[in-house]
Amino acid sequence: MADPLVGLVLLPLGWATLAFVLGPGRGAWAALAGIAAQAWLAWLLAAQVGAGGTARHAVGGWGAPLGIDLAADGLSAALLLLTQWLALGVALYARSYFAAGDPARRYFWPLAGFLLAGLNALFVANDLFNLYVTLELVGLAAVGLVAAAGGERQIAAALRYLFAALAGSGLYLFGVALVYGVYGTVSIATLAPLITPEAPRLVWIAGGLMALGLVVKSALFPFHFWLPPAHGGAPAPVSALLSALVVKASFYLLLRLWLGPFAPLAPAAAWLPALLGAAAIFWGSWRAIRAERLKPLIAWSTVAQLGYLFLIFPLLAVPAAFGAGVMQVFAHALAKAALFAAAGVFIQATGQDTVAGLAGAAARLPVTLFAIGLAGMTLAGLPPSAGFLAKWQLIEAALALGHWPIAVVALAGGLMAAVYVFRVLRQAFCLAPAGAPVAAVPRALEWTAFALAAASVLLGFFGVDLMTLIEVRA
Amino acid sequence: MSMHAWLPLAVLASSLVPGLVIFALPESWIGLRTALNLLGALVKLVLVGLLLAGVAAGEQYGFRHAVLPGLELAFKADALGLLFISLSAVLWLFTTLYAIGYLEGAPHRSRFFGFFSLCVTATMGIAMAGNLFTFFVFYELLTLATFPLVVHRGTPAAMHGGTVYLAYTLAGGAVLLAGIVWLHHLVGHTEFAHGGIAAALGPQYAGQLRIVFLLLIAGVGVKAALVPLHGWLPRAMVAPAPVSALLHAVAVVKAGAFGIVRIVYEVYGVEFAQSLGLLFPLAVAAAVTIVWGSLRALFQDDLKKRLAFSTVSQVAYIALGVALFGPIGTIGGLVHLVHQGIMKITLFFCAGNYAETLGLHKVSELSGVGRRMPATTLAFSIAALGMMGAPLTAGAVSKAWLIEGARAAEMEWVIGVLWTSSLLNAAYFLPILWRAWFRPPPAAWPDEHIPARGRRETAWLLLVPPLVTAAAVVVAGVFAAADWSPLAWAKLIAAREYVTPQ
Amino acid sequence: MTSGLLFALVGVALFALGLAGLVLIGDVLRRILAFNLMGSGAFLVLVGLAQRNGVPDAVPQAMVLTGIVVAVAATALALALARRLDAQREGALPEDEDG
Amino acid sequence: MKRLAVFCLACAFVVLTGGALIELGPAAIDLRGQVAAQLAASGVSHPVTAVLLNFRGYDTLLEVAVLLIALLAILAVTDKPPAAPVPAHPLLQAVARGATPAMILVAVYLLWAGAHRPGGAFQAGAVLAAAAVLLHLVGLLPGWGAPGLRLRLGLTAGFALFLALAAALLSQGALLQYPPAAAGTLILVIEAGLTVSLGLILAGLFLFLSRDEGGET
Repeated sequence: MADPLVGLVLLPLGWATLAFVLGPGRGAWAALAGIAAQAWLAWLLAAQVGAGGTARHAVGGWGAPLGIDLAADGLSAALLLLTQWLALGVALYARSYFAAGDPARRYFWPLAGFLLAGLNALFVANDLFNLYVTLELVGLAAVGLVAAAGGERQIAAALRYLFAALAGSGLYLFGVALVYGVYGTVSIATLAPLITPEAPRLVWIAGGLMALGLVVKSALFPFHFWLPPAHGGAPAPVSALLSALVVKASFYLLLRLWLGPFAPLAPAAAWLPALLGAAAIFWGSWRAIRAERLKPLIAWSTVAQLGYLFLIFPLLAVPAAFGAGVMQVFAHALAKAALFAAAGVFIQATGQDTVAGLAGAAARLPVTLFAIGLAGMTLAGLPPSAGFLAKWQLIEAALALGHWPIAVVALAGGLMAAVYVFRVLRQAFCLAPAGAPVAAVPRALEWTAFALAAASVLLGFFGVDLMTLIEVRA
Repeated sequence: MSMHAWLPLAVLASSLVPGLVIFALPESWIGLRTALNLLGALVKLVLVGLLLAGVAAGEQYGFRHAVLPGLELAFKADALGLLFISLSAVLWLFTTLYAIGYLEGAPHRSRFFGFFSLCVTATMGIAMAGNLFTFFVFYELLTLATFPLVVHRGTPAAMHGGTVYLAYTLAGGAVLLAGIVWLHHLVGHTEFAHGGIAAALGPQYAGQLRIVFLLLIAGVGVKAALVPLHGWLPRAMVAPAPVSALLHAVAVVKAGAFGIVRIVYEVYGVEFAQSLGLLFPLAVAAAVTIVWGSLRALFQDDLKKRLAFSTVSQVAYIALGVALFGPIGTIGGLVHLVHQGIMKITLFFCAGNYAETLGLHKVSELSGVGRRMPATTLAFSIAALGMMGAPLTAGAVSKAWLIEGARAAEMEWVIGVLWTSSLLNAAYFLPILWRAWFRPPPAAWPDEHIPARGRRETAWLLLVPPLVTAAAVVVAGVFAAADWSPLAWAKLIAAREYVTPQ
Repeated sequence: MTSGLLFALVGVALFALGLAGLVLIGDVLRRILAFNLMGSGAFLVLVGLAQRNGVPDAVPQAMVLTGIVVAVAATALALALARRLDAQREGALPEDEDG
Repeated sequence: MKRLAVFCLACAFVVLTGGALIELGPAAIDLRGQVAAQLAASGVSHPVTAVLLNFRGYDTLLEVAVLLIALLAILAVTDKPPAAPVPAHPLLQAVARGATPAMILVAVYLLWAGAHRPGGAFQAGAVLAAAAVLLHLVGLLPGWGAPGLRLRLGLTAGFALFLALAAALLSQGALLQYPPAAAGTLILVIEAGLTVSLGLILAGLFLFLSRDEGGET
């Protein structure tokens, strides 16, 4: 595959199709081989972008605005890297996770493949309408993966998720329609110089609608209602993919548009997402602290952690804020995938997922427990994790602009995260009820969870590399 | 990488690597685990010895790694850091020996020793931190590594103590972080440097710098157990005795006190701190802590709780020494960092011996224990006398320098505080000694695990560590004037690093 | 006013109607219809606004074709989920053929 | 209360957006000229088809993937065997039988017409699917169970062909960069493949769903 940019989209489309043709439940090897190749391509692309600046590809050779351009700057390359490597971990996990007769396994591989294709296509897209198609690709695949578990709870959650996703993409599409009407193009690169603070009122409306749609898809408070049942109810590998990557995709797009073509309009609304983000941190953390079952706890934690991403919007005048956002995306993605993977281990071992029920199993699954501990460090923003670097940059940016309430929110949110994380961890030290049955769990499950969690902490030592990469801007 | 870079890293690795390996070991591999523990402790001692020799000769050791643009993990082994490192490395060895004996046959020992090693690693990181950022990283790691040790027993009381511990330390960490980022924002970096870094800012920043100082001291004050931030320390007493030793002498409260030293001397600079009027409030806080801790200790019947409140009081001596403007007070505070460590660890070892051997937990149960366990009680007595500041002990040396320092700084009221504290110390220690030596023993001990065999009053691994540290209390007191004494090293630090010729 | 602009205005109204329906209505089938109304509104705006000067523009027309297919896919999935949910909720009860 | 609020918001939105629409000036960029200019090089003479399969063919590729995802998701949530067909009135069956060849013919015409007038693969596929649905409704075509290998191949063939060609065209320098001379043929090949697969997929969206009907009771 000559051009990694294109390869990252075509490969998952290819192996997803192959996995479907091979038949229900088959195709794990095709998927693993494909994702491994994608991981390599993402690495190549990151190196290429780091050395030579933004990578571009004009599909069909036409070039924007007639054709569709693909482009990957540092941010895209970083997220592609994260997506492929995280997917590799989750795929290894999933291969061992699903039992032979599990209905959720039948179409897991093709759906996961299309999901990855959608994510990759989204990260390289540079065209508002093409982005709409990729949003739908991601959204429908995610809904399919949730629904595939097949229980009544999951189907209901999937339906709720679907409506939220459709409302979100509908709002986005309407905004795109208005933008095309005003400017006659949907190419981001072409639009960027055209949109000015004096833009017609319609452009403001369009920007607002698109932002609203993306916010709904990112589950920002108060649009988070769909997330906990969907992420908390899906099988563990699916929850991991959704919480780690899917919600980040719409955030990425929002950030890209905010910093890109809509930058001249953006400052007007910068405090709104931040306020909602703060509310998300408090409400999500509170619900996580109160949750009785493990997976809903983790899902509510996602609601809270997404809040941090939106705190950066009033601070984007300082480079550290952009860095904080990207670092938080990485930290949360890795940590959350690890947590859902670890939760899956406990569910398989004990057949239930109450927090209190961990007491018996935790001492017998030390690797998984460590995974939760390390991932928890990241979520609570404790050093030396990547989550800590994100928090550091966020607070620094807040102080640099004198917006200290944001710093207070970040610190308080970290403490609340520590409360729900240690609520889980302390179970491991409680005296175990004698003779609670603990089923054997494939070691691959435990170790992939651990590897993801360890990555979320170790990334804290490589912040410079990530920051250097994302400095490459279009 | 030159030796000057890898030596600090090797000091970290000498406990980190054994710790990580120990986690992976099956519970039953006692031999290998013990060997790893001791090997790590001994290697660390050798490495620390190399560092000591090098630093005494004026060598510079350091290592830096950027984690974000403009933000570096920085390690340096300077004289001040080495004071703390040496204390921790030596006491780690004895605590490990003691813990091996103490936990014989107990469950979850791999987990225990794994976190134990991580805890020491974090302490080494705190001691060698070259800037506040690095200090904070290891300060929080220390919290995380000690939590599993505090709740090790898994009883509801242990869980409660651990939860309170976490609540205090994590909240303190958040406050500390706020202060550090603020400082980083103002100054652009957080390096520890002779004479401080904050003085470079103009006078218009004085107000902000005062708030930052408050945040920083409140943050480290939680671990240093400054009143009113001390609430976790007595509750953490539910932990096993080696952990208490670690909390009180080797790592946690010391980390807090050490943080105060670094912040006052190397972040603000003592002269600048004085000019901002920050030292007097610190001295008051320390004085209040000293008196309050001693008063509370008087009324505790639980032996470990009494010792815990004693720690609250004694660690504040270090902060007090720092707050006394002038080299003599500095020396008194710094040397107490070491002296308090060896005295308090002895006391906790002995308290653990009483509990493990005879099931004695309360002061009121100790009648006649001196006859059943004379060696342990002797060690306890020496350390207790040291705490009171009795002549020929380490405690006397610290107190003498602190009193001199107060006089030099013209803060006579501090002398009153110190004398009050000594009297209170006597009031809560002497009854214990009297009871142990002169009251008749009960007909049967509450819960005798380890029967006396000949002259061996308890297991060897429990007995040797307190005897050695008790001996050290005397040696440090008698030979305070020697070249190799903690006092000499404290003078070296004061002479080399802080005090501008006056 | 050109017909294109009229289309766009109607599209705005349809979109608002659909969105309000999606927010307010609880019944699944009607929500699916509301979503389709929203989509139709967006398509009308896309095509209508682009040809407000009276000359048709092929690019938005092609986009709308793509959008319609996506909407078909989403609608089918929503219907499938709704049916499945109904079947599960009603358990053994026989289902009305007309759904 | 909520109803009133939403109603007011919706009205305000319509007024605001409508007002902004009316006062809008001409667009900054007009792609009509570019489309017309490049039409000759696109391989087809109908501008919509040129946009759909050439200029913005990448969108179309992804859009077929969206359809496949919906199909996969439907397959993943339905696990009952297909319901037995319920035969309709013989007259209806006869009409449906008669209509089917005509519909296939219409589909082929639409496919061919797409190159120069309204039509194309999607329209053709939709007609094919309609024929299948019609046959199913009159009881001549049973609902589909879990798809066998042949059906799976049929469902994906069009997409796979499109994907393979898109990738192969990378040799021309870019994804989906048709050599102008062969563009017309290649587009027709892609559209033919898509017609079959889209017909099957769209029919599948209906026929796989039919499994959930309460027919077996």
